[in-house]
Amino acid sequence: MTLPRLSLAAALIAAAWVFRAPLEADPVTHILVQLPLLALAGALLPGARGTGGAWNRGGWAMILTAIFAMAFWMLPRSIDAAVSDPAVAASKFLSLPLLVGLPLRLGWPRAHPLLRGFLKAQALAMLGVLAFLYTHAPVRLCNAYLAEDQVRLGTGFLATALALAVLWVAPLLGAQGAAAPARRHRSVS
Amino acid sequence: MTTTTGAMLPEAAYGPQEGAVKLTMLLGGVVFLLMMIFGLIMRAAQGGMIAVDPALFYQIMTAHGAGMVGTAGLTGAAILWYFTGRHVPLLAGVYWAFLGLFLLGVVCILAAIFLGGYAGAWTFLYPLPALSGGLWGPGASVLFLLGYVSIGVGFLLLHLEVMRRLMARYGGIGGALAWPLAFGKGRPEDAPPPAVVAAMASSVFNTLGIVVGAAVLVASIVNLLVPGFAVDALLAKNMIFFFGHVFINASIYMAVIAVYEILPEYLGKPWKTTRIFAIAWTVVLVFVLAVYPHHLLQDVPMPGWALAMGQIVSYFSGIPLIAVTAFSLIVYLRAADMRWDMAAALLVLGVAGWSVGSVPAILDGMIVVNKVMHNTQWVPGHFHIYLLLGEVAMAFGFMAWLVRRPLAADARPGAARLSGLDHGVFMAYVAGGAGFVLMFLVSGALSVPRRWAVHVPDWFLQDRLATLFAAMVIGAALIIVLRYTAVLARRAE
Amino acid sequence: MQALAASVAVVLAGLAVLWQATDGGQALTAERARRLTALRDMPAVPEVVLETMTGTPLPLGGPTKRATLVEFIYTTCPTICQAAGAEMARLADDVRAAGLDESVRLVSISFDPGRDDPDALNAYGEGHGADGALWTVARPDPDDLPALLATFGVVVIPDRWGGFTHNTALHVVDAGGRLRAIVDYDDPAAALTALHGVVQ
Amino acid sequence: MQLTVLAISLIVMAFIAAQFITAVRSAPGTVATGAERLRSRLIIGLAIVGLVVSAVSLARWPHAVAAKGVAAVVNVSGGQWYWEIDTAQVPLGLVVFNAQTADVTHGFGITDADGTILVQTQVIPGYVNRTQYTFEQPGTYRVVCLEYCGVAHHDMINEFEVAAR
Repeated sequence: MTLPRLSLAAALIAAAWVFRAPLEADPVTHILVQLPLLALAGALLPGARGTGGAWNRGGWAMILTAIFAMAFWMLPRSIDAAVSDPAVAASKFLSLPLLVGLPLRLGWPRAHPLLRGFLKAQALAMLGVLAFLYTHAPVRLCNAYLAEDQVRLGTGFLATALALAVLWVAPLLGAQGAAAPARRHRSVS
Repeated sequence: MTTTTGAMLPEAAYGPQEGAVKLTMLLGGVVFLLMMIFGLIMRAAQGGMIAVDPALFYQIMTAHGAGMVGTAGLTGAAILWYFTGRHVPLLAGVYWAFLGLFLLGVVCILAAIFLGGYAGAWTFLYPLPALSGGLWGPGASVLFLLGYVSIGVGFLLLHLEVMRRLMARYGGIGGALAWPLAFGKGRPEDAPPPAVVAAMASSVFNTLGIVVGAAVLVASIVNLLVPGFAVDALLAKNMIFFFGHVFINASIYMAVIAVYEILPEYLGKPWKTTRIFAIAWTVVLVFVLAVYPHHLLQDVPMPGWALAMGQIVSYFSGIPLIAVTAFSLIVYLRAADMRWDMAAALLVLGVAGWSVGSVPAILDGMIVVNKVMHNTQWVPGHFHIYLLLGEVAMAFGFMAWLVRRPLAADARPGAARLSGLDHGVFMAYVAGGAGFVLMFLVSGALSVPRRWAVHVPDWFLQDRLATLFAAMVIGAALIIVLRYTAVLARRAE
Repeated sequence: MQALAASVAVVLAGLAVLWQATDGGQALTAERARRLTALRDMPAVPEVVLETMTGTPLPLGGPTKRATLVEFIYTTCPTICQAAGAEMARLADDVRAAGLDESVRLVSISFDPGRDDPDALNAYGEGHGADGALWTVARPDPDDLPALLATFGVVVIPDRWGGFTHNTALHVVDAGGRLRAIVDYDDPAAALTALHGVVQ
Repeated sequence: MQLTVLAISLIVMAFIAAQFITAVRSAPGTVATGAERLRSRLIIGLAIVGLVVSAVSLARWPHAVAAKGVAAVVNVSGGQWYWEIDTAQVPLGLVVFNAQTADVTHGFGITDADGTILVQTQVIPGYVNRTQYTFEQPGTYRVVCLEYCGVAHHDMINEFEVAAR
């Protein structure tokens, strides 16, 4: 169980590393492919002993960790540095798996369903805002990327928001309603 | 098996946070009154009866709009929460968070308007909040928008909790919307009660509205802080009106839950989820999301298909309302041996006002009519019908029901009618309300623009009559709210 | 309780990191950051010798007699550098009008020294009215270029049409050879103010 | 136009209100027979009326702006809080208006001398908002603002003359 997941995580990180030149050449693939790939690799890592402890009740600490790490990588400045500064590039390959993917894995299942729903709605609205920012910015936000790539990235954020919305809402539609009445009758009267 | 309909449950199957809801309705009632007084001040100022500086007029107008829309949403949400709580257990903390965030938002909005001078109307139409002509600074606009954000977050939490519980209980969104009955082989007796269908549909579209609203609010805030981030004005307007339209509609569609849940007590028979009812609510869900371009019929750069869709959906939105909710109520009323009290009367008025108000709304939703009626007083005319005589009537009806006298066990058939003070108050509310909205409609037909601080003497007659009618409504509303407060206070002792 | 403590700790640490990463909330972009660096750290410009449009050597960095206003260009640039050239011409007039022509020099440095030989530099300079005295156009030794760009924080990336895109700006270097300010290329007033600040 | 709309509106509103009033006042126990059939007819009837009205009212696109037979093109610019019209004399006949704004959204509305609104369009920033009107009467016409635009919104008034032929 652990070994295949570990190797898959390693493979993902390796892929993100090996193909970093083409991936980072375009901000769309850099931000919407490489970064999620690294976070996904982190989510596959096994949780250390004790992560189910009292300090992680409700998953708050872990989710907040991931939120702050994501906020850091949302700064255009961080993206520029990841391209130009090897030390920042290395920290990207470390922090996205360890400070975004892994904490989300450890926090999310413990989070209250309401918090999860709220974060999902928040993520959609936030992606919408990012889409606006990157399509409407009066200046280049990243020195490493062209203005028209910036606009494409904004459109990419919007597409991601729509895709996530469908991904998250579609399973909820499921009119398993036909099966539900039995449960309903039992609990209503 | 005949009594499984939720609407017939005499008392709550779960604890619907009655205290919190009663507090909300008290708050809502008081704010409604205050905002009505703002309305009266504006009509009196337009009629030349009092002098109000235009800057103050437009601040009052902004407060009146934001306050009325917010309070309609607040009371609608309280009704939604109360009756959803009959069918599924709800987390009390969520409601308190909702209420707290709402009040925080109210404080921000009031401070932005009356301390910061913000008077960009409740619609914060881009780029007006940023270009005030020197009347208010970007800080006031940002504070106003942050107030909206706070309220939006509260609503989001509330709807998420409602949807989550309903999905778990009734089998997903589709189950709670009675899709098996609407589009499949589901049997009516297996379908969720009407309140659940309405709660699910209104929660779904209000959540979508709020997510879009959050995006345009943040974009507007960014533009205020960093003016270089210019927004496409037409896109912003689309997003704002999608959000605003969905939000105000949701308040009515949530409030009507009170009709589905309370009136059966008076009618003596349950309000059933039928196939047509289930279909109607799914249609409503789609239409509420699709119809918003009818607010942009004069925005000629819009694609023609969107405007045509706005006009057509605007008309067809009336069908679920008229042919399902209103029609069913009329059929129920004809068959029923009603014992009337304030609650029943106001709830029926709510459906009637809503239905009647859809007529001038649909007419204004036609591009040819809109061309000469848009942004005249016809517009506040039609929406005051289905808000003042619709949503607010339902909210007041719900309040009256919360503090109702126990239904007499030996009520004689057909004997219990509204009497004495009740009758007077109700009639004053209806007559005052009808006269008030009629003045708007007449002024609209006479080309009186809406949102003008200063009117010419030709328009004074309607303005002054409207002021009179507004005073009547306020008197009636005052008694309704005072009686509600008095009973609450007495019971609390 | 433990969960609350852990969450508070995460929030505090997170805020500290973000505070650090944005220079106290002042710089969200690399462009803003390099401008802050110039104002705060005053980095020393590498001591290199440029070759000007007239073929004469021009030392940059280290102590000089005059403060230097530097912009980066490439002469085959179709759009923004032409606009920047026009702005630079206007700025040269402003400098003269302000009586700073004895204490300030303007240098347009090519980051494409391979293609921009003295002939190309000369053509560009004459095209825009660079006189070679107050305002000259120059190129660095290709080996010096990376250090030069790194110090100024200039990032040059190829665009889709065989040219380059770079963060165009005006860079003020004082007579001591330190980078003191970076302002928008189309904001000569800010450049003049910055020059006034370093020549006193 | 406006008064016809008002009349239609009031008649239908009164009809719906009457349905509620009679239902409320009806003798208890009036069992509605064939209510569902009536409901189906109501839905079908409303749908047919809707389709006909939609088709008739949209067949000629209400926002169409003519390319031929235009007597004049007038450029109008709105700002906080003024209207600028590029001509004081407008000819009789079909006139196309290009409305633009210098700042926020305004509402470009034309009224006749009696103050009756003849035509209007929103003036969205960043767009040329085109509308047309056929003037059949010479005289003074007013331009008003119909979209709230700040503290002097109601003072944004200008005039133009439609000249006799």
